[in-house]
Amino acid sequence: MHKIWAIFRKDLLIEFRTKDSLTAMLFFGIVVLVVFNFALGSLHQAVRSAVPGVLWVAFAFSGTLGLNRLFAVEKENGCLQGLLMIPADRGAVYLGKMLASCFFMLIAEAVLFIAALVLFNLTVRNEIPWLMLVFVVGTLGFTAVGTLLSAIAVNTRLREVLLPLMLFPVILPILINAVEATDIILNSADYGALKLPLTVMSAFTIIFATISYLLFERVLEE
Amino acid sequence: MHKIWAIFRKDLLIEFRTKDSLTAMLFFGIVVLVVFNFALGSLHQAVRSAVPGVLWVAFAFSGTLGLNRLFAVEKENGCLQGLLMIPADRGAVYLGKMLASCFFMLIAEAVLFIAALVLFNLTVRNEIPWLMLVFVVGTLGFTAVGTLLSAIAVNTRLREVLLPLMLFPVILPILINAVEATDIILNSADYGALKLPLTVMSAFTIIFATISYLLFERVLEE
Amino acid sequence: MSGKAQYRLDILLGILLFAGMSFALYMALIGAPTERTMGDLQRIFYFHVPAAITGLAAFATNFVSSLVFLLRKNRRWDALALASAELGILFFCMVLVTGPIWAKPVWFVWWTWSPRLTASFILCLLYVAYMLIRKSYEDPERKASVSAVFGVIAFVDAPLVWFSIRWWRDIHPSPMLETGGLDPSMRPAFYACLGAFLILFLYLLRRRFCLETMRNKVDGLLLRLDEMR
Amino acid sequence: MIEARNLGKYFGRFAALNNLHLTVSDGEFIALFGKNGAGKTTLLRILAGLSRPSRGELKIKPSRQAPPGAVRGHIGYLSHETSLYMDLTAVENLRFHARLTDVPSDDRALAMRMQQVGLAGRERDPVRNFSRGMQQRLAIARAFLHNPDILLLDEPFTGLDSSGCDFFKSFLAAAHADGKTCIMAIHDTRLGYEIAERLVVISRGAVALDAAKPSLDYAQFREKLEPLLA
Amino acid sequence: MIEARNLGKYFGRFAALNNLHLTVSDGEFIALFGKNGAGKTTLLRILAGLSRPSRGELKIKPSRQAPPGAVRGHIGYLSHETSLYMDLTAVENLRFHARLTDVPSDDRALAMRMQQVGLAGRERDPVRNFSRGMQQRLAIARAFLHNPDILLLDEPFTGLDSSGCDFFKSFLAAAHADGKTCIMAIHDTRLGYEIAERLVVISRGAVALDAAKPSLDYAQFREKLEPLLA
Ligand code: HEM
Ligand SMILES: Nc1ncnc2c1ncn2[C@@H]1O[C@H](COP(=O)(O)OP(=O)(O)OP(=O)(O)O)[C@@H](O)[C@H]1O
Ligand SMILES: Nc1ncnc2c1ncn2[C@@H]1O[C@H](COP(=O)(O)OP(=O)(O)OP(=O)(O)O)[C@@H](O)[C@H]1O
Ligand SMILES: [Mg+2]
Ligand SMILES: [Mg+2]
Repeated sequence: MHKIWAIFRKDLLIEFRTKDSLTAMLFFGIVVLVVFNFALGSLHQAVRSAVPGVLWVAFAFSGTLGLNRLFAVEKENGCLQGLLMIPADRGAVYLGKMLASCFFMLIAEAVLFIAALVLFNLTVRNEIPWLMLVFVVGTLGFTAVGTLLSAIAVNTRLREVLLPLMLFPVILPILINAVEATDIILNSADYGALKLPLTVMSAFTIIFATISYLLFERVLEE
Repeated sequence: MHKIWAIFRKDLLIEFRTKDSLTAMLFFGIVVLVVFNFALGSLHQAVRSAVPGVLWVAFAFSGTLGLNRLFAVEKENGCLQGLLMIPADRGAVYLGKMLASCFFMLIAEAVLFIAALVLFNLTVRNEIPWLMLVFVVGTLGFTAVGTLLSAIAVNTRLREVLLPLMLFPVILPILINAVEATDIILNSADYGALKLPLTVMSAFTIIFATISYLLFERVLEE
Repeated sequence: MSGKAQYRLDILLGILLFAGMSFALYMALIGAPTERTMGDLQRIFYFHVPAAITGLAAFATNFVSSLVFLLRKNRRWDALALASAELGILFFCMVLVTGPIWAKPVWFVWWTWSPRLTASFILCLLYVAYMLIRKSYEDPERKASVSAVFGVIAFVDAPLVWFSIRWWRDIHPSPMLETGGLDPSMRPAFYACLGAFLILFLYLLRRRFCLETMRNKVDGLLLRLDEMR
Repeated sequence: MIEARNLGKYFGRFAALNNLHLTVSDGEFIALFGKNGAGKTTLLRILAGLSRPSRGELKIKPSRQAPPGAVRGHIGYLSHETSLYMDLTAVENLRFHARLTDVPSDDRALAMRMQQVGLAGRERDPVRNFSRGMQQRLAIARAFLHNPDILLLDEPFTGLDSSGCDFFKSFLAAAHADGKTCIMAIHDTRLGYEIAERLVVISRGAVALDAAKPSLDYAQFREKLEPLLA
Repeated sequence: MIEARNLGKYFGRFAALNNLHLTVSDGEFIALFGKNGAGKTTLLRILAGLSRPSRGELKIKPSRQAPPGAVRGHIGYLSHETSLYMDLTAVENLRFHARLTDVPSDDRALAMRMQQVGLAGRERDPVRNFSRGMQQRLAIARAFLHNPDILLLDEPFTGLDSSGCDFFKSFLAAAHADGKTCIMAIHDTRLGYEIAERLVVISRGAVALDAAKPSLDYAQFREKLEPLLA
């Protein structure tokens, strides 16, 4: 348990030193938002209905970048090989890395969401706890499978390409439901309808997390 | 002269082996297009006028990625330091790298353009030579300054973030005029009006290329 | 199975395939009645839907063999996983080609991002990614286990393709087989085509599987040769 | 005890290891020789559990009783790469590794380690600014922080200055005296002969010579080694 | 001729070089000693023109007459890093470098080079698959492909097996006999003393000892060196 925590803290510390991943994540996320703002600027009535999709595209983008970064750090001096030699279940490495990427992604999401509020002229208040719930569940699902796939991608030559290529199709069910849920919250406020997408998201998250946790070891051994 | 060519060929060969940059460029470019297609899907009349902007955003995105890649390759084993020791004007390194990035970017642009035709349901015929002209001039300008800025970015810790952060503001005049020119070609077909944006683009390109060529040496020394 | 029995089985399957295909073609193009509103266009149905079902069956095969490989570590299961993934992509490409051909006259567009279509496209992409993973690992052992892991994960997404249609309104029609909407007069042709596609799948699967195991064998033999030197 | 039987490791059709047999009892000190590309690193990686042999069998039993799966905690591997995070400081790198291997990670214990490898005073410098030898020193501190029973060393003297070499020699001697098992790939014949007590030469991925030091004096060993390295 | 006067190199407030004076005539063979972090690599990088000194003056005149700016073509620098493209094959790496330095890049010439460094037969393997020593061999071939007048070497024996060391020693001897200037950072005192003809010790970024070999026998040298490395 404290090993998971140690890995998480180490990633935090590196990020604190370099500010690398988070800046990259925010930058690309904001570019996506701004570009949409440009494209949709003239069509005011359409904006609110497009926001959930745009938001999650920005999240997914920045999340992919973050995952890539988090494993690139491990690759530089063969650090991953150091991690693989620790006397503990390798699942701890998975959970530590997942926790770290989840944390970064949630921070990025918070900032991007605020940016979206400003850019698209939205106001939210009561929706916030619901949104948080959706963001957290979606992010857990995203990083659950994303961490496993990064570990696959990091060992290949095509590293930075392979990750999104694998991740986006896999993550689509979660992404679609997250968009749906966000749309319900922002545009219909019929919270009863949230049940279906949230259930689906949670189900996928749990399935993905379990499979990934179990299979992580297989992916890293050479 | 043949040294520029040698550097260009080397980058091509590496790309041919790994297919790294081009896949990444195409992937991210196509994601941008598809996302726009989603967002704009329901608003048919608006699409054609948005296409030039969308197109150049996709180009700029994938171009930035390509530039980053092309210099990351040089960083891996201290290869850049090997390049810096060649008995020739370091401007040759600049021109070789610029040529390579220009080449990759043009290929990516061709593919992305075709994808955009399909996705946005466009047809072009007579416009093609004009579009090619605009693409080539815009890309030259983009890579002229992009290569210099990548060389600056690659030596910093914030490498992958710094490049777009520096590049996008600098390149904006060229980008805006390129969008303008593309818009004229696709939507008004008043080729006379092309003169202004094309002149501006060419002027910027020439200025950027000259300055970058001259400053490149300074940027690389530690 | 001995080599000879294998060979016989291949011949048998080949004959079955030829007969089945001929019959299915006849049924689909001539035997089945012409649909009222869409006319002959509707005959695409007899290729479109069986291809989709066979493709899903191929991906399911991939899932099962990946799982078994992860448990048993036997390279034969990896070969089976590879063969079925390739065939799944092949059959889904058929869906993705026949679908738009049908869609253009019926919906007046080649493509829309409706859930069913998006899901089919994504499913295809998933297995393209699977092939990419296979390509980017050189070490055969690692390739096998990593791609098996991905095969398992990819198939978790597959149900989405089937169920997506119920969760969202979709331009793509409901699976009338389940709702019982298929006219009884069309059923024989449909089942004939489905059968033919499944035989085709089995036949190709066997051939591809044999090819892959033979490749593995040849690699092993070459290694032994190197060792002896 | 380490028992490798019939190990093979293939990269595509290239056999990096080929029918390699090696049995190591607890407390032995082995020097691995072999020319460039002989397969030393490949062997060490397999012993470290970082790479799976394509063929053959490998059994590792640590001397102390260990729960199954925790064998890894008894192995320390110093590889060609340093496994250091460039953006963390020296002491942060050590602290991280200490936490992962359940050894004391307080500042005093770590400062002592830094002192031991001659990096006292540079605790708060990021590893990126270290010279090559300083990185190697830190890598040594990291790799053996958790006091493993089995030490796998891949050219550990690389980049060390002479005081660094002296320190590391005495470190190895102490480990050996302490009953630890050491397997060390090394190119410097004299140094390897001096430190180790059993000499193993790898050639084309197999053991070509395996002798106890007492049975061979240095001149004899060189003579036997020569053809295997040519 | 190389003339460095009062060189200083600061990283932030840390002085890696500090008031360093060094004059090297054409054809000299210098071994640079110094403990880890003394500043050897920093000095070599400055001599190679890859790093600009924060203070002081540096003049390099190649022996052959050269157009200004082409001085670089007369310098060969073998650094800690290999400067090899991992995704290209061995021979492609060499060919690229040959093209850039205007030396024959035909297959025969390059195959000869590969043969020379003992990599014959591995021409078409990507460098990524090379073992550490094989990469070092290739790095040597690359660094001196263009037959430079001034050879700057940073721990060139790293990772080489004994036949590799022998080859490289004879390579250096031939270069020296050919009138080339060599400056080599090295930790192995005996080896450095054996090869070089002038011994320079760097300590805390400055020259602490600078002696011609004939003026000191090995024992004397060790004695003087000891306190400087402690
Ligand atoms: C898993 C993937 C797919 C399955 C299982 C599937 C299944 C079916 C079924 C059962 C029908 C018959 C429905 C009816 O006639 O009422 C049908 C019709 C059709 N499908 Fe698909 N399909 C798939 C993918 C696609 C794709 C990718 C396209 C591409 C555009 C497509 C285009 C069509 C069209 C145009 C029709 C006829 C619609 C109509 O009758 O109005 N399908 N499909
Ligand atoms: N990932 C790989 N892919 C292909 N070949 C490899 C790979 N790793 C190692 N090899 C090959 O295996 C052989 C053995 O490599 P290894 O690194 O074990 O050598 P080594 O004995 O450590 O050599 P050195 O003394 O140079 O470090 C080499 O010929 C190398 O080219
Ligand atoms: N980029 C840098 N930033 C900060 N400090 C640096 C940097 N590069 C080197 N140093 C410091 O300068 C000093 C000299 O480093 P240098 O690499 O020249 O040592 P060296 O003599 O080559 O040592 P070694 O024998 O270990 O290779 C070291 O203390 C190092 O920490
Ligand atoms: Mg090795
Ligand atoms: Mg150094």
